[in-house]
Amino acid sequence: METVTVTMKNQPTLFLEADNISPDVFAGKKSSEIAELHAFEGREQTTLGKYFEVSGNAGPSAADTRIVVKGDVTRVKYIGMKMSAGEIVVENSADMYTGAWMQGGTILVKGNVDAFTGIGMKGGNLIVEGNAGNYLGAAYRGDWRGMQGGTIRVKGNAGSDTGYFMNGGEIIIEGDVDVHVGTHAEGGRIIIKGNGKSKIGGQMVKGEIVVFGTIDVMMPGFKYVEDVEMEVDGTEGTFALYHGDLGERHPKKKGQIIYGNLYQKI
Amino acid sequence: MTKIVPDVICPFCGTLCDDLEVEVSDDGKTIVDIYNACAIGAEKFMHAQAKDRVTRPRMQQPDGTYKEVSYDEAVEYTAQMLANSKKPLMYGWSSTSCEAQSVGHEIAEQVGAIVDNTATVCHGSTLIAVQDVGIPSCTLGEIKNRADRIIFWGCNPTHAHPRHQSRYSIFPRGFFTNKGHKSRKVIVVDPRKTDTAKMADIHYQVEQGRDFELLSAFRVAVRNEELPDTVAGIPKEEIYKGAELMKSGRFGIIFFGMGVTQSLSKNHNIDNAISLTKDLNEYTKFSIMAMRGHYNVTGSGQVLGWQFGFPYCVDLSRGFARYNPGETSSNDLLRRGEVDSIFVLGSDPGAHFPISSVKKIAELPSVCIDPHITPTSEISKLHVPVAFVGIEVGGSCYRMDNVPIDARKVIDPPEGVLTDEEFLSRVNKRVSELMEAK
Amino acid sequence: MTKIALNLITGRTIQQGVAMEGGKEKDAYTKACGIIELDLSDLKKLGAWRNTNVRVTSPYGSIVVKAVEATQGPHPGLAYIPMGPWANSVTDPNTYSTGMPTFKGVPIEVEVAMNEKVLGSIELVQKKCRGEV
Amino acid sequence: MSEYLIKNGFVYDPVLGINGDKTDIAVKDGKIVKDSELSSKAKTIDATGKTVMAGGVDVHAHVAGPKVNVGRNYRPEDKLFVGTAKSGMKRMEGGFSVPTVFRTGYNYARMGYGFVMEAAMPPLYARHVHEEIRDTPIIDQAALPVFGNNWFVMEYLKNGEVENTAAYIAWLLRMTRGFGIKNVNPGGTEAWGWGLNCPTVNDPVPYFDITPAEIIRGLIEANEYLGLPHCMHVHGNSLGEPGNFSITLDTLKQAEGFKPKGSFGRDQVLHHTHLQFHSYGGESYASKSFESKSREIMDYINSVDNITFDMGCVTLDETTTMTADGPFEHHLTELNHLKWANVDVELETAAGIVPYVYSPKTFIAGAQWAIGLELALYAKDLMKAFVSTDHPNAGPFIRYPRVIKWLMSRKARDNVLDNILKYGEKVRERCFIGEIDRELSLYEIAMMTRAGPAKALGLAHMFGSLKEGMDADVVVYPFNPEKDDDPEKIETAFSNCSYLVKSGQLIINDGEIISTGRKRTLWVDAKVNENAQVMRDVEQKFLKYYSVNLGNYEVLGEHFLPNPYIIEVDATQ
Repeated sequence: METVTVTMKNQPTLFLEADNISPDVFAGKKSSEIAELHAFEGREQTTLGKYFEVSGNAGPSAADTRIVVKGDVTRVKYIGMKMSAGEIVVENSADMYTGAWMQGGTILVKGNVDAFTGIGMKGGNLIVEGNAGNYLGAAYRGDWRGMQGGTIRVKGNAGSDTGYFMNGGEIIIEGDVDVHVGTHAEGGRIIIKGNGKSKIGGQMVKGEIVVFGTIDVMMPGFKYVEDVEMEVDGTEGTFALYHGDLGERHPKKKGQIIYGNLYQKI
Repeated sequence: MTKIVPDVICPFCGTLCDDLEVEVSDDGKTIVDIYNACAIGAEKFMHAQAKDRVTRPRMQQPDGTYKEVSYDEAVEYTAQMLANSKKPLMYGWSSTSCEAQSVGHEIAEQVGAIVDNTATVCHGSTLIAVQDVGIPSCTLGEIKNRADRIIFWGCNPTHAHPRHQSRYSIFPRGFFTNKGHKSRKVIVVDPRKTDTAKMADIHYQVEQGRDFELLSAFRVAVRNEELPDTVAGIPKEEIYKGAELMKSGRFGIIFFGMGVTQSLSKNHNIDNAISLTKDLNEYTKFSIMAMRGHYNVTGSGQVLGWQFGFPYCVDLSRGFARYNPGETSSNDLLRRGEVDSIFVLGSDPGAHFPISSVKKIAELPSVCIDPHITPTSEISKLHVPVAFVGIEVGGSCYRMDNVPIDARKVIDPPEGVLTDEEFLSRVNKRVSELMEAK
Repeated sequence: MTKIALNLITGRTIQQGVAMEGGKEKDAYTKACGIIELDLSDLKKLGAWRNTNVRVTSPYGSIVVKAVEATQGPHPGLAYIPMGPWANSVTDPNTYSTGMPTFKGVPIEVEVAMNEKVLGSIELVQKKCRGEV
Repeated sequence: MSEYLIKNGFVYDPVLGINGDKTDIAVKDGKIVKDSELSSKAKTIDATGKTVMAGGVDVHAHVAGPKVNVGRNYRPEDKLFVGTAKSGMKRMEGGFSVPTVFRTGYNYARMGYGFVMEAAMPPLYARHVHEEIRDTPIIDQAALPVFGNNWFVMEYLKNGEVENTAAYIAWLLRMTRGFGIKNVNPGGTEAWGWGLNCPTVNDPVPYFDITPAEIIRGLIEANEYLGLPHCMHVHGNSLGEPGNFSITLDTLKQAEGFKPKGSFGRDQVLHHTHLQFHSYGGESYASKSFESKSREIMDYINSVDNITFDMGCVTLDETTTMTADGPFEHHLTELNHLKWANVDVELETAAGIVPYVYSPKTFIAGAQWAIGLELALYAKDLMKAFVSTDHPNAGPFIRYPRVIKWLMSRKARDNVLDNILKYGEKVRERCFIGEIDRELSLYEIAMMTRAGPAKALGLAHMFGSLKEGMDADVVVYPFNPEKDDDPEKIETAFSNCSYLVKSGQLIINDGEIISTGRKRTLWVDAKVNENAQVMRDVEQKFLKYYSVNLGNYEVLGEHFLPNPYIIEVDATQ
């Protein structure tokens, strides 16, 4: 696997749109060609090279291309957008849309990410060692097809609207979350190892939400069913299972109504 | 001798009353009286007459005072500011005509601006919800003619849309509702016992910020599922009772406002209210409608829609239209420092944005187009007074139910004062020259 | 000095609408919007007479307005400031990435500020922007 | 004004009976003229090895107005990654299934179209429709106001008052700057005001106590009383329902005994739109029950001379459905659970909008695709059968060239059945598509996309042919009928014309849009005798039941119709 290192040298005065920082785009290019790739600051179309020091050449394909992003990229959006394979390591914090519409490969962010990280995600692995913003692994506005597959793991906390319109895949938050988790979910699994707030699982049709910590207000549409023993992300425990959202439509399977499952650790 | 101008449109709120009669002096220069308008509408017409009205552009001086400048200088400053910005924000658009909005959009396209309207602090969350779950709705006349269940959720028309209840919702006698008020049941959901709530058959004094839970509870009740004993401070018996009242009607309508769009859960509140409306259509006929604020905020969303495909928060910076409230919304842009200049037309963010955003506006190159003196005009680098749309110039406007009505010109603007459209057209021309040169 | 904690909501009133259209630079606008509507029980808790100036403080700012008795109550624990620059000196700018600030449901503390002045809208916003208040 | 000589192309013009002969077309002052009338200033457009036709005419598409704009505004995901930048005088373009007005105009021009009929205008929203039409570049447009659920119409027709109905229609056409009579789910949409429907032509409308059949016949009668350019344009009851073909036959039979009146040269008194959605057999959408009834429907249409139709061909795309058939859209959202928008319009109509995915992985989408094509392929006279996708309902209009490919090539159809559809074999079983060898010619395509619709709309004196004196709408497609045999070439050629002359102006030059032309809005001003009763009824209804003042109803002013083209009709005799 070949490694390309892009290091921030000139900060944008506004924000930088760098959707070209992706193994799929870098693949088969030399560092000089990569520096010539487009980047956008407001209406100005410039090049990655204007902002980043680029060293190393990409591999022949996305799969054998590794990108290391160095320096302060808190004002850089769309890192790893639509990537299908390969690897990106962001040494510090990144801005919005990191790994948006990601299809495969791995992104590791050692700092924090802002809103809309991993929206419309179809596959791959997205790891955030710090905190994540709002709409993590959510759907783009208006789309009923939210996160379809892949895994997102956040070691810190996440904001509101995690897993909005989630259809598949898995989101693990090791810290706490803000309001609205798995709203409109129709599949997939969300694990909150810390505390939840309120509005958890509202309008949920199908799928799973597991909360290890507290829920300050339970949605009225969730009904306690039973206690279950299970192993969640390496932790064994007893969980109270709730079915919901009773106010929402639910599909039937072999005469059985399928509900959303909300588990809370006892 | 004075003359009466009939069928005048009121350029205040989204109710867009079109039955005003304005008495003007026979020289057609002054408004003598207004009939049929609410207190706010009447005041708007009268203020257009104010003797102390600003009639020439004013430029902010280093010491913070303002100095009168010519419209030519104003056009030049505005065009230069927009052409020299990487990412200007063009905000407002809700108190002007669709024709003026169109010219503004041409400018925005040339300079790669973000076009956002006052929905961003009003019914933006509604627009997001509609994009997620749609909206079963109707025109206001349908309510007058058919509705026997009226729900006001987080809105207070008695204060914000004063003629709404008499013209469309509670009182009018329609084709199938010839008993007027008697043929209707009214429910109000509000954390305060508002003057609207005082007219209701049932008032749910919901715990503030728990509308999402209460809406979910109604959906549970409509499906005859189990509820906890109380939700959002309301006993479950009351909730089941309300659900039955909704289902038992022939035609129901939910009107909602800032109480739900601006409280915790925002778009989710509306989303759930729309979902409740959809559920109720399994049992009877039900509609839902946003109580839109500015008289033409709806029009701005329509024109943006047919020209770019999004109703607000439209980002043109990359050369094609993009949209995502949370990123391309005025307050997030200002908070994050994503824009390098701001152009405001027909709105007052200085008064109606959180102060942290207002401070950002004051730091940026800024232009404020407004007939009034406002907090925005007094922190902007340039204030350009213009004619009042709907009083001194006509143009297309859209009511809260998206019905287009053509606003009328009643009197002439003060000598030499330009209309929005005239000023914008001159800026557009100048911007084209500047962009060509680049 | 008693301080009471309340939940603040902001919004329209007909007086706010009329005064706004009459001119935001005028005193009538300050009279209509430079106020906080408090439930009678909360006025008692605060130990304030009707129509005394109070200082309202939230995590996002602070403002002096005149305390009046709520006309659309009772709503103990809830405070109301008509939409405008006074309210927006303390409202919560958090949009939860929806674009919409949280204008309703802001935790505030209210204390009597007998000798402090309620500023007019223009002066208020200009001074806030210059960091003078 | 400029002059052009379009030289040496293969010309297809059913009106002139030119079938691929190499002919030169001369254009001067916006009209088609004799070559001899051209001056030396005339520019030559070399069409050698290319196909030349009159500008296309679209009889039915939802391209402007309130429900179209709901479709745009509530589907940001329909615009994701498909925007294109502004360039020169070209504005930004956006949207796939519901494009912005700019993309709408440009894409029709790229396909060589010169006229498009907006298929459903809610009268109360007429201004909105006209504002969008105004902003749609290049193409001429008109709009059909909806009448089939209008309170005035139902009350007059219940009492058999055809003359009053006609007078009201004439008045409303003037108020809304409308073109003709659209009739959507007659009676059913008013019933939807109470959450109900009229599934068959014999179900009385709640309260109004009149049947859809009576509304259809009454509107045909009123239309011919006025002698309007176009005929009564109907979307029948029970659209999209399995087994609805018999209801469709009942609808079509309402035209029996009626003959066209007036001076616009059309032969039909009833146009049935998006017929595909109305030609279903069986009791459910399951492949064991659902079946094509295209043959029964076409046997009837082929046997009469006063009916035309458009296909409503399914294109197997993700799209946005929108119709004044309110109850249908509610039914659809119950099936696919996707976001539902609805607008009921006081005294007049309603509309619903729901996204829909015609997935090639489902049997039903494949069957719908087949039925649309079968209707055209079974048509004896292609001057009665028109290409449409009921844009955007069965698919976006940018797929017309693909539909044309399917009509012209059995190979292309078999490719869909064998390689694109998951249940191609089932579709062959339940439909007729697999048995049909017919491949339409360019001459027949010219009938279905130009000559036919122009005649049916009463616009044969302006559009649809290259006859001398016609409006100079001429398109040159990069398709060589002698050499090109790959069906894919048909689709690419008809998607991107080489040249388009619109009303005598060069709009597309060598595949590039170079001008936005001077688009016109057509409307019909029908003069009728004074009718005091109708005017009194109008005043009463506005006073009591409308939410706007009568004085604010009429679409007035240049800002709505900057360039109107008025077709006058005298019905005073």
